[in-house]
Amino acid sequence: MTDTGHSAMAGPEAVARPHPNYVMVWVILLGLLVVSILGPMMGIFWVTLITAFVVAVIKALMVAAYFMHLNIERTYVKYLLFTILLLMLVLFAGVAPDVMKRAGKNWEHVSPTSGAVERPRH
Amino acid sequence: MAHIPLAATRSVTGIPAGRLAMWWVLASEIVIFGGLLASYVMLRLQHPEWGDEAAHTSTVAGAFNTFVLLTSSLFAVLGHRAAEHGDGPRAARFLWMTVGGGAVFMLVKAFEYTSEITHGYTLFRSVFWGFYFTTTGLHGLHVVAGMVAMGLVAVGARRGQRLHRVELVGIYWHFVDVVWIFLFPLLYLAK
Amino acid sequence: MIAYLVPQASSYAGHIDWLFTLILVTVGFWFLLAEGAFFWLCFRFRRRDGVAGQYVTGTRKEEKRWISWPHYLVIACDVVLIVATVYVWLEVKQNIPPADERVRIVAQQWAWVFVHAGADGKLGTPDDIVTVDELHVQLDRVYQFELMSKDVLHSFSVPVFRLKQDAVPGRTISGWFKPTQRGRFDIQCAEICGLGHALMPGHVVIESQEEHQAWMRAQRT
Amino acid sequence: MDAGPAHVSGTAGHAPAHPEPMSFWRKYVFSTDHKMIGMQYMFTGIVMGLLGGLMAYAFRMQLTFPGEAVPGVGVVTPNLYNALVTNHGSIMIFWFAMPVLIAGFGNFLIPLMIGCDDMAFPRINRLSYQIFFLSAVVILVSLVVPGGGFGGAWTAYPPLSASAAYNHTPLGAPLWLLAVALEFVAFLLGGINFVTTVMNARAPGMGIWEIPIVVWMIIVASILFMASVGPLIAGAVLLLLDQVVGTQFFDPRAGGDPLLWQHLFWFFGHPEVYVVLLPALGMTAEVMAVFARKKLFAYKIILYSVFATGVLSFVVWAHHQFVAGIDPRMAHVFTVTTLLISIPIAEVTFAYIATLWGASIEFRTPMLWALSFVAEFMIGGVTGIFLGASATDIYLHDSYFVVAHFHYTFFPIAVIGFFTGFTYWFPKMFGRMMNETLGKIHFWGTIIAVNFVFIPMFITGIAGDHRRIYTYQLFSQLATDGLGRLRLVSTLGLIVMLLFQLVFVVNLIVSLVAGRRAERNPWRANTLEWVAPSPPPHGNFAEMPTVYRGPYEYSVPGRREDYWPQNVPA
Repeated sequence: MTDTGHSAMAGPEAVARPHPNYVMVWVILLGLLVVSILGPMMGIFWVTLITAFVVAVIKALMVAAYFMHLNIERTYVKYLLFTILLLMLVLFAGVAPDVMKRAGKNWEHVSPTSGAVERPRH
Repeated sequence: MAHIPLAATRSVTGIPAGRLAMWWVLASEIVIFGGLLASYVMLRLQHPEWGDEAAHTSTVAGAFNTFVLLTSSLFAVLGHRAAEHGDGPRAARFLWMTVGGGAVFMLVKAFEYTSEITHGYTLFRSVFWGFYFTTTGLHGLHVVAGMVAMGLVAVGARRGQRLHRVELVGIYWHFVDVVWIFLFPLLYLAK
Repeated sequence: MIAYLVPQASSYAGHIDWLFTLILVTVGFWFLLAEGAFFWLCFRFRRRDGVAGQYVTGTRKEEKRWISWPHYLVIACDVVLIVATVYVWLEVKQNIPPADERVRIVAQQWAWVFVHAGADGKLGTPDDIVTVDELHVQLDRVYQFELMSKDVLHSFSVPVFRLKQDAVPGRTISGWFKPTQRGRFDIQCAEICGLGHALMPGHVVIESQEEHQAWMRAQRT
Repeated sequence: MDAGPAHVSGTAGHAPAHPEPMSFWRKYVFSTDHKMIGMQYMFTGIVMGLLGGLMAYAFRMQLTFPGEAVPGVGVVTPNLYNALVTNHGSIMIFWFAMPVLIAGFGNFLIPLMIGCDDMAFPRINRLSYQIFFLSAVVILVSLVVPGGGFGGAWTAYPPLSASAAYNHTPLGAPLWLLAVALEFVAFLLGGINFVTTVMNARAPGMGIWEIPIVVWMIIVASILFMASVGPLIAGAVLLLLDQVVGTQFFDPRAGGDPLLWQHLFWFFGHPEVYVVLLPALGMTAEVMAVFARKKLFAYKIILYSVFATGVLSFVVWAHHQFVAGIDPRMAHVFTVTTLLISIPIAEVTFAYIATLWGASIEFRTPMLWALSFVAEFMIGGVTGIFLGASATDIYLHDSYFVVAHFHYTFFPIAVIGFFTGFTYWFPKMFGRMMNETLGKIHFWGTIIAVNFVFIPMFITGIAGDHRRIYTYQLFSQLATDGLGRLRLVSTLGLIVMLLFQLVFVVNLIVSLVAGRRAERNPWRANTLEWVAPSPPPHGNFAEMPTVYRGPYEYSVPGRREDYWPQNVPA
């Protein structure tokens, strides 16, 4: 984006937007980080899942909202990014039946050591 | 220097061209990392035994790096605030602090890599380590690229030039941060 | 339709050909209609002196009908085709009927290895008959195959059966066929597999019960 | 670069905007001007396209006369055959269709049609072309390195593509993949630039429903590209590591998965079809409206259909993998979505046909190309139904039926689309008119020949000819005289078609040197690019235009002129 050379181009709403308390946001993020480290230490599957991944989503949303200022950005930017994320979900849903499992309808993985594949007799 | 085409100065959407383009850059980055991470997650679910491999990643280093990136993001956004108030030198200082955060991150990453590789956990050991090095490596490249961009912007910002770029490079940096926020649990916490 | 060019030698070949004909008729109708309208309009509204173009926006309701009515008709056709397709796909690929015979097909660069179950009907027993590039099957028996690959992707394609299935290394993929016509037909590899992609022709030999028994006896000695 | 604010440059008439001399390098090679970058893309694309055509000549000759030396090429070995087929596909899509249709016309047209002086980021635009040029060099180098060019088909399915032990092209395969990846980066940069420019830099008065449809379609195509290419870029990184370093992401023996690549590839690969289709569809609409002297029928319906097509194109990808070993239950999902996508595309076609109602059609060369696009594309469209229906795809998959089908889509898209746009905007690009007689000879020769190339392929495909097989001699059912004759017809058609391209080259040179000077608006068209001088100077417009109406106000009742340019106040 090196070509936009001057600040006069910044739109009318670029001047003096309200700034949240960034340090506070940062402290909360660090708190969540601690939670996400301590949670998996309990070794319970569901706790790990929630503390590691749900917390990650919350952290990401906070960074996006307050640091990237998506909370005050034009709405369609949010929609754009959301649609793109949704697309990744579509990718996952379409691919998972074939890649996420070792067996499915009318197919299964062959263990490379099972010797199921035979040498041809010439 | 380059003249500014009229095209770059118009703003029909109300978002300046630079920031609008940055959002599109992020959109295309999301699909790159999204595709990579989706692939990893699917194969990880196919191979529960990868949990044993993941046990050899260093949670401490990962957590420390998360802390470093979150803090550098804070500096980036403080730099943005300074730039919006027209305080170029202050913005530049914050940017340099962000660059410093990136440098610490890469340093820790380098130690991690060294320790892992010397213990035999190389790219070839298993597909898990392949993904580990590829995702963190690709992320690391983004960190380095962000550091370079930020340094260039900081040089200009110190002289009060092109202050709007402070925000753009900041948005990019926060994105790199967000990617790490997901990499951390995927590679380090899920064991 | 396809049967004019390639014989039908499996129980479901006719169904795939029927679906092909159904689609051909459906899209053929649309194709002729659209091309006919298109060329007629091109001719009818060629430039003539003193005749200006008309101002038609295509936004009024009676104008939009020219799009919306065909649109609903297309949806109706799609529904018919989807139902027919699902029905045939279920039969050919998804639901495997109880097997009379089993055969394992192993593809490699650049040959087909066929493991016939032999007299006991089980794979992995000493009476298995292994052949290269030639698959022997018996008429009117339901064969269930296990398809594998040793190296890269291949595709087991038997045009007379209307059967095609990729062989993926690391996977066993199951499918079925029931031969219905005696003869010796081509097996092709339909997924590029390297230099010898054209050099891995196989044959399926479909035999009557007596012929098949005789062949099996000959293999055992 | 050029000093001075661009938007005040240019005077009325043909005077160049910048009287100060520019060096050859600045003007033609390292230009940041969108028009020059568009030309660079276009001419690089034309050269690559001709190369791709000649590759087709080599492998068609081998297929028709197996084992015999091809005149001008020599004996086509299996290795060379695979490399030619692979690179023909890759080059025609990535280095001909995309650069010409999206980058070439996109760069040239977007700023002109939205009434602006340049792209929002001219230097990123230049970088985009430079990366693209590098990628073209890499793909050409990959053909001549030791071991030969990559021969694993443009889909590059692993494990064949992942290991030199399987594909025997230790250098060709990684270079091919590197070239593709570079090309993606170039188009990502270009796409971001296009979208930002059109969103932000439209002329005053140009709301979203006053944007010419070709610009809309290029933007939708760019967005489709940006949103779909990411997973494949990620996949390309993984595959490149597999090839070069020796990781095992797609190696089933170590826990990788070959099917993963297929999904990543087609998640991009199918939207890619629409990425190249839409610009061609848009150019066809522009040309049809102008030469039919008609308002485009139901502009908004066309656009909504295009959006629907774009959205649906993301959920149809696995119809390329029906027999690839995917879960058979998923095939139903993808059959449904695939057949659904026929609805919006059919609607667009109906709207195009309806545009001709009540028209006053002038059969100039661009219009002939545009009409032939509609006529030929319909063949490609309807034959797609056979392949989108999972059950018939079992039989037709990877047969010449598929080849014929997608050539009936890609030929109209890439070749006819290119000629439509090129003959139509030639006066604007070079300030001269093209020769009409040569243009028509070229048109009829190409269009008649191309049907002889591909219609026989439908029949050989139904008869069982599989793709990418360099000789059918070993297949008793396929090595028949009848099929051999059909293959011969295809090959002869191809040679005739290639020879007729010489007419185009002659026409191009003659018209560039001695064509009649073009006035600003030789076709009496409405869109803004015809307001600028021919050719437009740097900065495009003497006075930045303001838009007062939509782009297709032709034959408006009560007006003396049968056109009403967008920038003329009521």
